[in-house]
Order: sequence, then C-alpha cells, then structure tokens
Amino acid sequence: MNVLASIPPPLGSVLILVLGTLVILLLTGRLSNSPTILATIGVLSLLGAALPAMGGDALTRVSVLGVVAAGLVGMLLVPSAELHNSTQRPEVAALILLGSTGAIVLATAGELLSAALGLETLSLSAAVLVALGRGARPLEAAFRYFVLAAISFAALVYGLGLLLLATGSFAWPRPGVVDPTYSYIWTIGVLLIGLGFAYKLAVFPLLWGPLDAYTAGAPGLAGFVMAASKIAAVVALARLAAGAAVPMAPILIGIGLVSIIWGTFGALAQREVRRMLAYSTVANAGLMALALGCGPEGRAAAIFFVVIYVLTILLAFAAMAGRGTGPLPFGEVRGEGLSATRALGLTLALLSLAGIPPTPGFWAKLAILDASWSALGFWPTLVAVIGGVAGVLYYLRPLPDLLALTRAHVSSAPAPAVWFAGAAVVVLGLAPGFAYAVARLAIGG
Amino acid sequence: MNNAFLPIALACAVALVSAVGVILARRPVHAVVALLAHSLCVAALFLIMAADLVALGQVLIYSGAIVVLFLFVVALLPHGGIESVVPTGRVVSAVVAGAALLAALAAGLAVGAPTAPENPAGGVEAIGRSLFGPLIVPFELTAALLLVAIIGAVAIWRRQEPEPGAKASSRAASEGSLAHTADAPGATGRQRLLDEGGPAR
Amino acid sequence: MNAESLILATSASLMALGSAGVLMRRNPISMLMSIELMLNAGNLVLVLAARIRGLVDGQSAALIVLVLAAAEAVIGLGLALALFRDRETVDVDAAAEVRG
Amino acid sequence: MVSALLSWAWLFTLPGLLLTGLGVGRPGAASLIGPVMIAVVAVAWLVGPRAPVEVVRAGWLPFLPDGSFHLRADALAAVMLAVVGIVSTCIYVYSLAYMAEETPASRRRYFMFLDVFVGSMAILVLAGNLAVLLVGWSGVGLASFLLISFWHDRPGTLAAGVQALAANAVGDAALLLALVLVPANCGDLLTLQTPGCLALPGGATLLASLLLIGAMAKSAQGPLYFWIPSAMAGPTPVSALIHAATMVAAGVYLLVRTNAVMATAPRVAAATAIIGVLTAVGGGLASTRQANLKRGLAYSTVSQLGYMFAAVGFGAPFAALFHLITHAAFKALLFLSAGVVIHARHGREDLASLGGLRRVLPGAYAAFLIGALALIGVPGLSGGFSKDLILEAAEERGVFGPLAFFGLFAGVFLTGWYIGRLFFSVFHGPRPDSEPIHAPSPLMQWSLVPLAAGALLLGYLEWPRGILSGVLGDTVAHAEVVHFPSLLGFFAGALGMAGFAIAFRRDRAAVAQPAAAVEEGGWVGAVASLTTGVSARLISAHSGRLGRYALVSVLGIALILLLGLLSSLFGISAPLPASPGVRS
Repeated sequence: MNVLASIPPPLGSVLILVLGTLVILLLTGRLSNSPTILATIGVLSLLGAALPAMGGDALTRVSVLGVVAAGLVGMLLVPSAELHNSTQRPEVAALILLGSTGAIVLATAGELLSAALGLETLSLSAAVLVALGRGARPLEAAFRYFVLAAISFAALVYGLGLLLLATGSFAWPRPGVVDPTYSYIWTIGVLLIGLGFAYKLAVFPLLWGPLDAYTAGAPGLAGFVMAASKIAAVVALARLAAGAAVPMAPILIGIGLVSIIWGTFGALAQREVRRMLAYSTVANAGLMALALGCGPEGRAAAIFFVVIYVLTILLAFAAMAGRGTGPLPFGEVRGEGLSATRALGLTLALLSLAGIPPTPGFWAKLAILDASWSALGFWPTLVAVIGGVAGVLYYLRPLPDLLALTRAHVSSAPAPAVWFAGAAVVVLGLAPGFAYAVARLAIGG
Repeated sequence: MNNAFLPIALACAVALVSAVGVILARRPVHAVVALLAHSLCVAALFLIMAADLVALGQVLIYSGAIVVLFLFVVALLPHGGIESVVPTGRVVSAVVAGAALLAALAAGLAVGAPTAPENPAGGVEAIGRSLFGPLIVPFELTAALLLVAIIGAVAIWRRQEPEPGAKASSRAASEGSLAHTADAPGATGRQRLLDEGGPAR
Repeated sequence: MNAESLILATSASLMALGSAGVLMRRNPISMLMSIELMLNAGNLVLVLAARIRGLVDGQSAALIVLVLAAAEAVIGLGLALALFRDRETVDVDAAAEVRG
Repeated sequence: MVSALLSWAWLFTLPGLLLTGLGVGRPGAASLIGPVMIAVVAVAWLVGPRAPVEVVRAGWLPFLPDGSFHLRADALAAVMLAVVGIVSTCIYVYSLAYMAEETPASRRRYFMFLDVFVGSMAILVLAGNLAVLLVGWSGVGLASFLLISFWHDRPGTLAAGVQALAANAVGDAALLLALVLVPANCGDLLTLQTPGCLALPGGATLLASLLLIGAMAKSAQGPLYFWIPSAMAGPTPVSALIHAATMVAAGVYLLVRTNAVMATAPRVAAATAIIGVLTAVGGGLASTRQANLKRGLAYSTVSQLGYMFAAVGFGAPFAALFHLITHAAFKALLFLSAGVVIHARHGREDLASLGGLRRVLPGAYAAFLIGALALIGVPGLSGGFSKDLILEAAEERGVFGPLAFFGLFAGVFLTGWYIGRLFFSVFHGPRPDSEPIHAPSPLMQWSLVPLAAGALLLGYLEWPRGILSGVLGDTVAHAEVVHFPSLLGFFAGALGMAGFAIAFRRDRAAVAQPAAAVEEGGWVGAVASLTTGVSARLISAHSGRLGRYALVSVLGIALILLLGLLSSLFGISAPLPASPGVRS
C-alpha cells in the first residue's frame, strides 16, 4: 500500500488508464460485438483515473478533470462512432484511454522529457483515431496530421537537447537557472519546445494538420482529439510561459494575433459546419495564445477559457456524432435530421462559441479580453475584440435552419454524451465565478 | 574531444552527405540505403562522444529495426515507389525553407558549444542509474507509447479488413487485399502488414 | 572551431536537411525518412549535451528518443501503407479531398 | 412589493417561453403572460409608490473590473419597460392573427424567439452596469437575427440576418471594449463620468465614443444604418416591435442613461448631434426613393432615431426619451397597419402592387393616417409634442450655429413627403389588379386601437401637467418645458403637412424600381467584398498539399526562432546567470 500511496497523483491516473486499456485489449474479441459494455469499461477507467488526481494541486485537478471530460465524451460516442471497420471499437476505446494518458502526462509532467513523451503518446493516438474514421478522407487527413505533428515533435526533441545543453537538466525552464553564455541556445531550445506544444493548440504556422483532422475525422473522435489536445497544450504552454516569459510571451502574443486574424477570415469563408468549427478553433487558439503571453492573469484567463472551450466543443461534436465523416453544409443541418436533443446541444454549443451571454463562452472571452487589456493595452485588445465578436458572423449562420427543426430523426443518438457536455456548459454558464476561481487557483495566485 | 577532431569531422561529413542522399534519392530503396549509412555515421559519433550504449541502440534499433522496416515497406510499394520528377518549385521551396531554418538555428547556436571535459561520464551502469533514478517516469511512460504504437499499427491495418458481412468478398476484391478476416490475437502490426500486403503484390 | 561546435553545426544542418526533405518529397516513405533525420539531429544534441555537461541523462533521453522514433516509424509507415492501398499512388498530394 | 417585482421583470417571459416550447395551448397564447406582466408591473410601479430598487450581487464575474450582477429598477427603467410591455402586448396579440397561417411548430418557434427578445430587452433596460447591459444587448441582437431570418427558406433572409449581426457586432465590440477598459469598480452606468472612472487612456472622449458607437450600431445611425432596410425581410410584427419601436431605440436609451458621460465629452456630444441630423435628413431622403412599403417605413425609423440622437447631442436627453416613447406608439401603429395591408394583399409589399385600398381596409386606412399625422408632428398629436421639444433644443443649443436646426426643420418637410407618398400610393389611386383581398381578422384590427390611442394622446402625458418629467425626475438630468401651442410647432406642422400635400399631388408617379432584398452597396459592400477576397485568398492556402503545409510550418518555425532571438536580444531582461549544471 505504501508503494501505491507514494505514486504522484497524475501517475496514479496514468496507471489506471493503462490498466483500463489492458483490460479492453484482453477482452477485445468479446467486446467488439458489445459496444455498450466496452463504453462502460472505458467510462469506469476514466472516472477511476480522475480519483487519484483529486489529491494533487489545483492545476493537476483542472487538467486531469478536463482531459477526463474529453475522454468521457469520446468514450460515450464510441458505440456510435463512424468507423471504417465497425469491429474496431475496442481499439478505438483503447486509443482514447491512451490518448487521455498522453494528455494527462503532457499537462502534469514534472519535467520536459515526460512532457515530450506525453505529447507523442497523444499525437500518435490522435493520428490513429482520426485515421479509423469511415471513408478515404479521414485517412488522408490523419496522414497529414501525423507528418506535420512529427515535424513539430522533431523540433521539440531538438529543443530538448538544446535546453539540456544550456541548463544541464530537463526541468521546466525557470528564470535564473541559465548561464548567460548559453542564453541564446536556451532561447532557441525554449522556443522549439514551445512550438512543439503549440502544434497541439493549432496556432498559426502549425495549423494545417489539426485543421484537417478536425474536419475529416469521425466527429466524436475528432472532438476528443481536439479537446484533449487543447487542454493539455494550454496547460503545458502556461507552465512554459511562466518559467520562460522572455522568449515565449512576445512570441505567444504574436502568433496569437496572427491566428485570430487567420482563423476569423478562414471561418468567414466556410459554408459547412465541420470546417467552420475547425477554422474557428484557430481563432480561439489565437485568443488563448494571446492570453498565455499576458502574465499570471492572462494564464488564468487562458485556463478558464480552455476549460469552457473544451466542454463547448465537445458538446458541438457530440451533437454531430453519428452522422458520418463528410461535410455538414449549413443548409443541411435540418435535412440531415438531428434529433431534438442534438439540435438543442449544437445550438447551445454554437451560442457559447459565438460568445452570446449568458453562455460560458462569453465569460471566457471577457476574461481574456480583460487580461489582454491590462497587459497589452488598446490595440492588441482591439484585434482580440474584433476577432471575438466576428465569431457571431460564422457561428450563428446555421442557427435559423437548426432551430427550424421539424422532425426528429431516429438514430443511435449519442444522447448521454450530449447531456453530459450540455450540462457542463450550462453549469459553467450559470457559475462563471467558480470556474474562474479554480483557474486562478490553478495558476497559483 | 578535440583529439578526435578528424574522425568526428569525417563522420559528420558522411552523415551530412548521406542525409542529402536520403532526401534527394528518387528511388526509395536508395534513400533507405543512404539512411542506413547516415544512421551508422551517427552511431559512430555517439561512440566518439563516449555514448557506447546509445551507439549500440542506434545500430540495433535504428539500423536494425527502423531502417529494415522502411526497407520492407519500400518493397511493398507499387513500382518500388519511384516518384515522378520533382517540380522545380518544390525544390526551390525546400531549399528556401531549409536555409531559413538553418539560418535561424545558426543565429542562436553561433556562440558554439564549449569544450567537453576530458573524462566523459557514462557507461551502462550510469545510464541504468539514470533511467531507474531521475528518469524513471519518462522511462516507464515509454510503455504507454509503445502500447499506442502496437495498437495503432494493428488498428490501421485492421481498418482495411472487410467487415464480417455480406459484402466482404466484393470489398476485399476491390481493395486488392486478402479475404481472410481472422484476427490472429497477438499479431504485431509488422507481421500482419507482411501477411496481408505480401501476396497483394 | 572545436569538435563540439562541429557536431552542433552538423545537427542543425541535419534539422534543416530533414525539414527540406519533408517538403520536397511527395512519397510518404521519403517524408518519413526525412523526419527520422530530424529526430537524429535531436539525438545528436542530446548526446552532445550529455558529453559536455558530464551527465548521463542526455544519453538516457537519447535511448528513449530512439524508442520513440521507432514507435513513430511504425505508425507513420502504417498510415502510409494504408494510404497507398486507398489511392494506389505514391504521391501524397494526388487527389487531395480535404482542403479549403 | 411592486418595486421588487419590477427588478425581476427580465424573468417574466420565462414561463411563457417554457409553456410555448412545451406545446401547451394554442401556439403563442401562453407567451402573452410575459409582456402583459411586464406592462402591468411597470404601470403599477409608475402609478404606485415609485420606490427605486437596486439589486447588486458582487463577484458574479470576478475577472472584470466591475463584474457584479447589478440591476437598477428606477423611473427611467419603469417607463421603458412600460413602453416595451404595452407595445409588445399589442404586437403579440396582433401576431396571433398575423402568423395564423404558419404551421404550429413554426408559430411556437416565432413566439419563443419573441419571448427571448422581450426578456433580453428587459435585462437591457434594467441593467445597472455595463456587464449586465451587455448581456441584454447581445440577447436582443441574437433575437433580432433569429427573427429576421425566421423564414429561413426564403432567399435573402439569412443574408439580411447576417447583416444585422454584422452591425450588432460592431456595437458589441465597442461596448466590450468599454467594459474591459473602465477601471475597477466603474461599471455602474450612472457613475461612469466620475473622474476616477475616466482615468483611462483617452479619458472621457474614448469612453463616450465607445458608447456612441455601440448606440449607433443598435439604432442604425450614420454609416451603420445599412442593416435596417434588410431587416424588413422578417415578419412585419417583428419589424414593428424590434426594428421600429423597441430594440432600435435601445441605443437612444443607452445614451440617455449615460448622458452624464456625454456631458463630460463635448466633442463627442457635438459628433452625436451631427450624426443625428445627417441621419435624420439622409433617412428621410432615402425613404422618398423606396419602392417597398416596409423599407420606406424602415428609413423613416432611421430618420426619427436621428432626431433622438440629435436631441441627446444637444444635451436634451428628456426630449430624446419623450420622442422615443411617442415614436414607439406611432411607428408600431404604422408598421402594424402596413402589416394589415400586406396580409390583405397576400404578402405583397411593393408599392407598385398596392393601391386603392382605402375602401376595402377602412380600419388600416384610419390607423395609418393617425400614425402618419403623428409622425409628421401635427400640433396636438403625440409626435407634435415630442418633435417640437427636439426642435426647440436644436434652436437653443445649436451645433454649427443654426445649421443643425435648419437640417432638422427641413427634415420635417421630408417626413411629410415620404409618409404621404407611402400613404397615398397604398390607399389612394386605382387598384392595380382585381384580386380579392384577404380580410383582416378582428384580433389584428383591435390590437391597433391601443397604439392609435397612444399615437393620438401620448403627448398629453407631458403637457400641460408635466406628468412624465415628474415621474422621471432626475433620472434623465433635466426636463425641458413643453410649449403648446407654439409658433415653432405650428410652422413645423404646417411644413410637414405641405410635404404630405405635395405627396398627394405626385403620389404614384415616382414609384421606383423594386429593390433587391439585400442591398450591398457603398462601404458595406466594399467591406464585404474585401473580406470575401481575403478569406478566399487565405482559404486557397489550404490546398490539400502536404508540401505546402510543411513549407509554411518550417518557415514559420524559422521566423519565430529569429523573432524570439531578437526579442530576447532587445528584450525585457536576459535570463539571470546561475551556476550551470545544477539539476533542479
């Protein structure tokens, strides 16, 4: 028992998730025909993984809970996931558990080598999860996602080497531990590591892979990939920016602003829900990157934002799950026959993403704008404000059709996932102060 | 390390030249051979830097497993995977991007590295102590990563399998794969890859 | 220039060569090999740092990165092969469906 | 009791919304609960004790300078809520008949959207600080978009809705900025002008400008007028409620509420007056060229809102609010009688296809005439009182000497002309065809009566007893004295009637070509096409080519490394020295 008690909380979660994976793998043959039992095992593993983390600090709790929420929604959608080969549900469930493991490790790692391993675990699971979607499009997208992830990961490994050269350890960078003769090597190393993390956030120069993955993967699985990646990346970047504000903060602000502009214009051109969500995620990632560069207040705002954003995006993808991997044009949201629950879920998600009060998306945006104003002043805040309010122009477009839903469609509706994510969004909308207090605590201030 | 400057320079030069070979070869087979040469040169550099175990790993894992894996896959490619002629624009953009990255790295690394101490730390025991000491967490985490790799490889391969159902044979025929659907438990991705891909050639 | 700086320069050049290779080739296998070059560059720096700092952590990390490269190669090659079978061409850019 | 109830008015539409959503009763009937309750409670408050109530729950949004949940139920809010409640009650009743031909599901959806609108409008009116104001502000924008695009199958409705969203987004952006950049504890709408709260770069001018931009977007002033004509794509009762009587007046309400800020920024006040005058004249001119009945009325709304803005700019917020109230009555009346006409003619709105309806629709004829005369400002009718007050303010506190006054005075002539043109081409002249008309139901006609009464009599709220200004007290700074009968009022009324008479002479000759559902000209079109161009260029980079993506990624990485090096070279502080090789 002593040995178990001495395991740090995040590793306890990791252990439980890997055990869950092994159980699923051992029972693969039986489980492939009973998706409900499979999802139950997965959900239990994820809930179990959340328990040990409750003993950790606030940041651990927030990040593990966020990842677990992503995993839960993904797992609840496994029975209805649109797979190329429908006997592959056990593999999918196992990969969701392992991807959650990677995300937890990335967010809570004690040193950078573990973080890199977590990142790679998450990347590889994500690429395979995307690839397993039905049709040729997911495979194509997964390959691109994989190659571009590998480039940024190679950059991260190189940065790890430079950081070791500069500081002699894999510890998270902290101001004041580097020899001035190495300061440039240290700078390059930190930047490369930051870029490796930034790929998961899908910001400007590293946006293509995630864009394709979010557009073409099976909705439930793409939602998981997106949510787990975002929360882990934001937490990791927050730690990096806390310890290495000098090269990271201005870079984060810069790529944040470019991403806001890029994502907004890109999303404005879309006439299809999936790709609109994919592009808009770039704009939102830009907001988060901007906030991450704005000191402790900004980092708290970014964590607050990412928790809300992740739950909202999970709701959106859960609502679209089960209707294929192809595009979903605005005009067809009705014709495709989303059930009433799902239409309501998608509506709520779109309202929150667009930042219509009193949905939580509005509070999250306000927090970031406030942090940006206190740290950066008028002009960057103006860009963020415009990027933020322009969201209504693309997020709300499908709404008149969506709300005009007249007939319910009978399908294997992923109602539990929609209810779960929807309830989370509603609660966050009604109690924004609580979530922000947690984020503030997590960032340590 | 400066007493070994010449071997180091030689190994670096060959590693670079073979790397150029990897990216320029139109025939993947040639690229694989160049990658092998490159990998061996890197192993030599590791050896000179007194990283014996890493050098061994480089030879065993890289040259022995990864490069051979690449070779197998190349053997499965239609027409040996020969590319059509690369358009000039692509070459130019590659040169520009590579040069830009090199310039950026060089700007930061221009201060150069300090000379290493005479007595290198190392040895298998020290590495063992490090892997089971301060680096125990990342070391154990490789287990999860390898699990992903195994499951992923199997899953990607099983993706192509026809589902047990009516259309199984027609789909298999159209996709040019074998019709057997049995999922041998414990089969690694590589084995299954060879099982199904081989006869399709 | 000392030998250490030479190795550092080599690693930077390998990084650049690898990235150039990824964006020049259209054959997924060659792309993956270029990525291997980039990972090797990272390993060189790790081992060099271990040598200069007199630490073995860099060597241990390099071993872990080797494992990691192997895992990446397996998944990458799996995806590449699946893509071949789908498309029956070695050009990754042919018939791109997901775009714009 | 009543005071406490008034502060909860924003929840009154919730029961109706739920009942309608759950499908209880005749679609929409349950929704009537909300507006009726708002009207009753607001009127009860006004005739009762009139004790203002403030609800403050601190720490609602801890990340904001002033993130408390703050509602203020005072006389100004009560007057606005009474207007909103009474007008929306009439319009709900009218809608029950007007929308009777839709499917039940569609009707439910319509009334739920209306409930969302009325609830949001109540929050907007009751807001005590900027944060709560923004909640209502965005909510009414959303409801407006949903209702404009209500007939989502008809071409152009979505584009029209998106135009409204775009204009709203400009206003939301301005208010968001104002919200984040006021210093701590400064969100309260009544204390924004205190020196501590103006201690931000740009000071009073910046804050007042942001409020002005927000108000302009909501009230379709100046260059942001473009979305109102397109908004007429929605059902006519919606045009009456949202795009004539209540929501578009929210900008004026905001400026009245915060007129103390305007008073500390004289240049912004002058800009407000100029924008108001130009919009009043421009809107009037544009209305005379419309070929569509509803669009003609829409430009009339833009023009009248211009009068209100001008009044705020002249430092006469009471005049603006008074005109807002009378305008709500007569413009809703005009729109609803236009709705009777459109309904009777099976949805035709083009002036060319209307005409000669005087005899077959006597009720609508009378109602439209009352509305038109009130709009023109005939002395003794409601519009006459309120418009005189604005003209007097312009005369006393003119901007650019007498120019602004002359502009507004000339606008009265335009008003007579355009409304006369609409009136005569709809009701007089020959019938264009002999198609039988769709007789209006009694419900539709009866719901016009209270509005007609308002259009006739609302002016006597202020004259001779000053009831309105007495009720409002100091919530609108100071009230001007209404002079009646006055020479100025007589001349203005005569000028307006002259315009009306001229329109009778040349009524049917000048009907222009039918306009497109959505206009995309001028700067809006330019911005739209620029955005489309940039978006298309940017999307074409998403080419599906892995090599290109890798190129951008690698170049981006290289650039970021260089910039990072530069920033740490010239940066804030280099990393501090420490002993190397220490494992931490």
